[in-house]
Amino acid sequence: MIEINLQLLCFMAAALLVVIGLGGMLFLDNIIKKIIAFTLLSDGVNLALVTLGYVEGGIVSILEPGTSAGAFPENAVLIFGPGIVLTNIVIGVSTTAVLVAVTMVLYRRYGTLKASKVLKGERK
Amino acid sequence: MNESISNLWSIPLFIIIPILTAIALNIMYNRKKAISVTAVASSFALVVISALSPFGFHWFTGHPAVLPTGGYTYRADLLGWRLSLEYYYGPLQQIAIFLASLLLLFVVMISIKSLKKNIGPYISLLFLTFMSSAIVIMVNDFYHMWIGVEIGSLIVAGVVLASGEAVSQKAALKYTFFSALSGAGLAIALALILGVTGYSNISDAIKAMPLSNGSLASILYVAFGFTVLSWVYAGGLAPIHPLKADVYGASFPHATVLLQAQSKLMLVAIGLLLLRVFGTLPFAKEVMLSISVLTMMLGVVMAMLQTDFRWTLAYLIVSHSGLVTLGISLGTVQGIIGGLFQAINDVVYMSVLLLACEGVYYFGRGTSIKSVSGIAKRAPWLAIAAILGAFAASGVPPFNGFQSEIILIQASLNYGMPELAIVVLMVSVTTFIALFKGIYNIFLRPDDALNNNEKTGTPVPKILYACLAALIFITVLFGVYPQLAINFLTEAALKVVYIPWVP
Amino acid sequence: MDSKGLKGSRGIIAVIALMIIFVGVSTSLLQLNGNVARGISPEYNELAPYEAPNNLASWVYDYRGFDTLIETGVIYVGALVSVLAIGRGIVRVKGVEGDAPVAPSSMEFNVSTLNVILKYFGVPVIILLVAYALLVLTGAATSGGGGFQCGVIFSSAYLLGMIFYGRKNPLNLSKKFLIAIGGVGWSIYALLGLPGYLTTGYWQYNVGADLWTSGVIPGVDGMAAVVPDILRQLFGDPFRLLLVMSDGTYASTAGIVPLINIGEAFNVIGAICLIFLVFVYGWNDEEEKSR
Amino acid sequence: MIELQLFPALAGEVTTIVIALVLGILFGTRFQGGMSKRMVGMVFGLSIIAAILFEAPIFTWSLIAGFINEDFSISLAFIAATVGIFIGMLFRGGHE
Repeated sequence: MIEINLQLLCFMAAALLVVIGLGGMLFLDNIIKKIIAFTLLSDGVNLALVTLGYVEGGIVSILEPGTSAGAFPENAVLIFGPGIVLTNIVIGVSTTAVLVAVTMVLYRRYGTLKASKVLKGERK
Repeated sequence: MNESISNLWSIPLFIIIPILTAIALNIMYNRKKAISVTAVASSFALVVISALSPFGFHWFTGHPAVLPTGGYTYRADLLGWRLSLEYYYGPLQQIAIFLASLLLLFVVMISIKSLKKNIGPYISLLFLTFMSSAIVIMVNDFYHMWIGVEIGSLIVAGVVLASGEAVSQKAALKYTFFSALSGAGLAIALALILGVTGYSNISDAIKAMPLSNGSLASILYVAFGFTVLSWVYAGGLAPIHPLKADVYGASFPHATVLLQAQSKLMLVAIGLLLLRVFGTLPFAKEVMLSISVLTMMLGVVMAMLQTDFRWTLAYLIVSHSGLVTLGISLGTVQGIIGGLFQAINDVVYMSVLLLACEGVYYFGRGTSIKSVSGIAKRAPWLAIAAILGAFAASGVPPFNGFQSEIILIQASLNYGMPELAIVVLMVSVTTFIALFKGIYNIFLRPDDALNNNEKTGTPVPKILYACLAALIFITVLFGVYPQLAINFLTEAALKVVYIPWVP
Repeated sequence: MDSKGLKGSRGIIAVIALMIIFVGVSTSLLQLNGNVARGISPEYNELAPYEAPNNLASWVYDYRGFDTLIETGVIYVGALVSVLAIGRGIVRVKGVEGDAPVAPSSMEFNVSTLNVILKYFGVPVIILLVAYALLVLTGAATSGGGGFQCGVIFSSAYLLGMIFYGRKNPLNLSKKFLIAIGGVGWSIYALLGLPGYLTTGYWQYNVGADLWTSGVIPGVDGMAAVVPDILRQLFGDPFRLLLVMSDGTYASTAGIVPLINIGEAFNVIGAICLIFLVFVYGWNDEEEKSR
Repeated sequence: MIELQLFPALAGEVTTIVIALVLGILFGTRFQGGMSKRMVGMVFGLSIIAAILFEAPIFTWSLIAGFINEDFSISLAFIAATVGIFIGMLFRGGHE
């Protein structure tokens, strides 16, 4: 029997977000909705990465006055997850900016946000 | 071997010089003289550095490796867990980066000559394209490779967008959407591998991978799937080949030279990673092989159907990516050598064809076989270059394409799959047909409009001919003395097959 | 592919494919639950008392500082490319006619409808937000802050000014200034690697903290070069803090980490404010020239 | 802690305040439009309240860094940034 704990719940939520985002990106027609779905996907990945650093009964990886420096390495959260999340946030921001910029230009050209029409080049 | 154990001086310069140049060019914006001096000087410096540099490792930020027994070491040849990011510059990296920087130099010179004002941001993107390919080919770290692939795809979108035409904006939109998707997939793969092993350095992760643990194998399968997704994306392989072909076709032909070089290097880097990390999984090689075969077939068929020479070349580049991945996914030493050699040759002869296409573009009537014809009369050298490039691409003996395809055919026969050899042959024959359909119509077919004596477009710059001559020289050189390149590639192939934890 | 397109066989295939992906991702994450390998992470925590108290800042800007350099590049490239899409730096081949470029267009926030109280409080809020951004920047090494966060807070202050006051934004940043500050920020970050490269040979070696040649950590084999004292003092001493822990007191220093953060902050301010500015007001080369 | 409180033990406690001031001046010169004295006073008052809420950074022990005791400390970097912005606005002076 699988024990229900915080890490498990977070992992499940992450998987759900990833799949919702993936489905939205592939099957929604409105480009802006696709972009929103991408942010969901990216947040799902972020949640999975953060949860990766989870340590049972752990502490945040900032030294506090008066605590023990010797016990810190074992207690602090794993550092890869939170570090990589920073990168993923930045990548998400930049990709979203580029997508929105191209969408704006294409909207001015064709006057529609429907991916099926924009990519075929039909006018409204 | 003059390989330094650690701390090679040249590696940071391959990344830092393009970054600083790109920043400077972006700020200069429309000061053409300053831009051309800076850009040519720094790309020339990159060529020189890559030619002169010895081989070795560089540990960025200078943190050592942790020995399993405790204590720290700076020796890369000892078993230890790296605290810092590791880059490796070896024979494969040297030949790849040398070629990429040479192409960067050519492309920068051509684009300065042929483009109108405000070229700063565009040329800075070209430098960043080089940077991303250098990152991906040198890095030995999952985390950093992911960043390299991501920044690379954003840069590609920028290079495509720079022409400001509707077709390139659409291509960029589609490409960026898929880059978002595959980037997220690669991040999930990274998360899974980090969860299983706890190391982001590829060598360390392979050492720490608990292969005997059956329950973790399924995690590796999912990670493999997502990594293959990003491989397919980075190289424009089979299911999404129209996407990458659109990108190649919609950018300026001279920019496509760099884009295809970047994408070939990504293919090689991620392909070798797949072999090193997941090569022992059952079905891994079969999945990779079937993707390559599908890519080759679909690519050449689509190339035959195109009426625009740019798009013919775009689909041919995609289908020849299949040749590269075929060699890599065979997983034998001979196959990997063939794949890597094919990647290098491909970059060179496709550059010849693309630059010839660029020359046609300057006549101002597009590159469609319906709208332009009779170029051979006005620019005979261009026609000769295109024909020589076409011979190289379709594997005719004195050129380099022949040498790598023969290795690939032998490798697939030795592997026990003669079907693959037939596919390779079919690809080269169809390439010939597709290319000569375009070349005949554009260069050789008599031109009706010539009588009107219309003067559109711009004269083909002399520097383009110089670059074409240099590239054709390389194709012949590698065609006559293939050992020049193969000696460089053998070591990389041996390491991947026999000692996968060494970069 | 409208929502209609999801009906029928195509929709069933799509749903099945998504289900397979969900099962794959969730089962593999489920197996990781509780068995995440610690790997190299504790080693980084081991070194925490010698560097910045915020170990994540040390990880992001020192141990894996070069990854973050490229990551900073991602946001720079994001701004460069999205502004290029709008119109800055679109190139044409001489003598070749292409598609007509999209006409630059400019929007404006409807500022007349905002009520007086909001307008009156706008300037103080923007000043306080900028000050907060600077506080977050200076707290990079000691608390959960840093250059990226500073840049984002700053640019939200800028966006607030744009929404409240339109073109009469009290925080008046020109496009040229933003492009310059973005580039300067990224090059500060890139060039901070130079002192370490020239003295020890490793790019971005943290010359201020100098963990490995100063004898702070015993048992290192192979590092020959020694960072000159003057360099160590220049980069290290201004950021030295006394870490009073229950098992000892460490005079630690973050070295170049806070300086890198300033570069990162400049870069992010330049990039994100430029994105806001160009998305709202468009890019017009003629207009830029006349300034 | 008392002996640490009079003088900053190490320079790191002061540097943050200096950086905040300098960057505040840099960005202050980018502000346009004048401000009344009442407004300046109000912003300054608000910044003091905010500084009390943010507290001094951890591992700073001296009065100069804003550390008064374990329960009550002020973030002088925040106040320095606000002051810096005001100074920068003075430099900008008559423009617009």
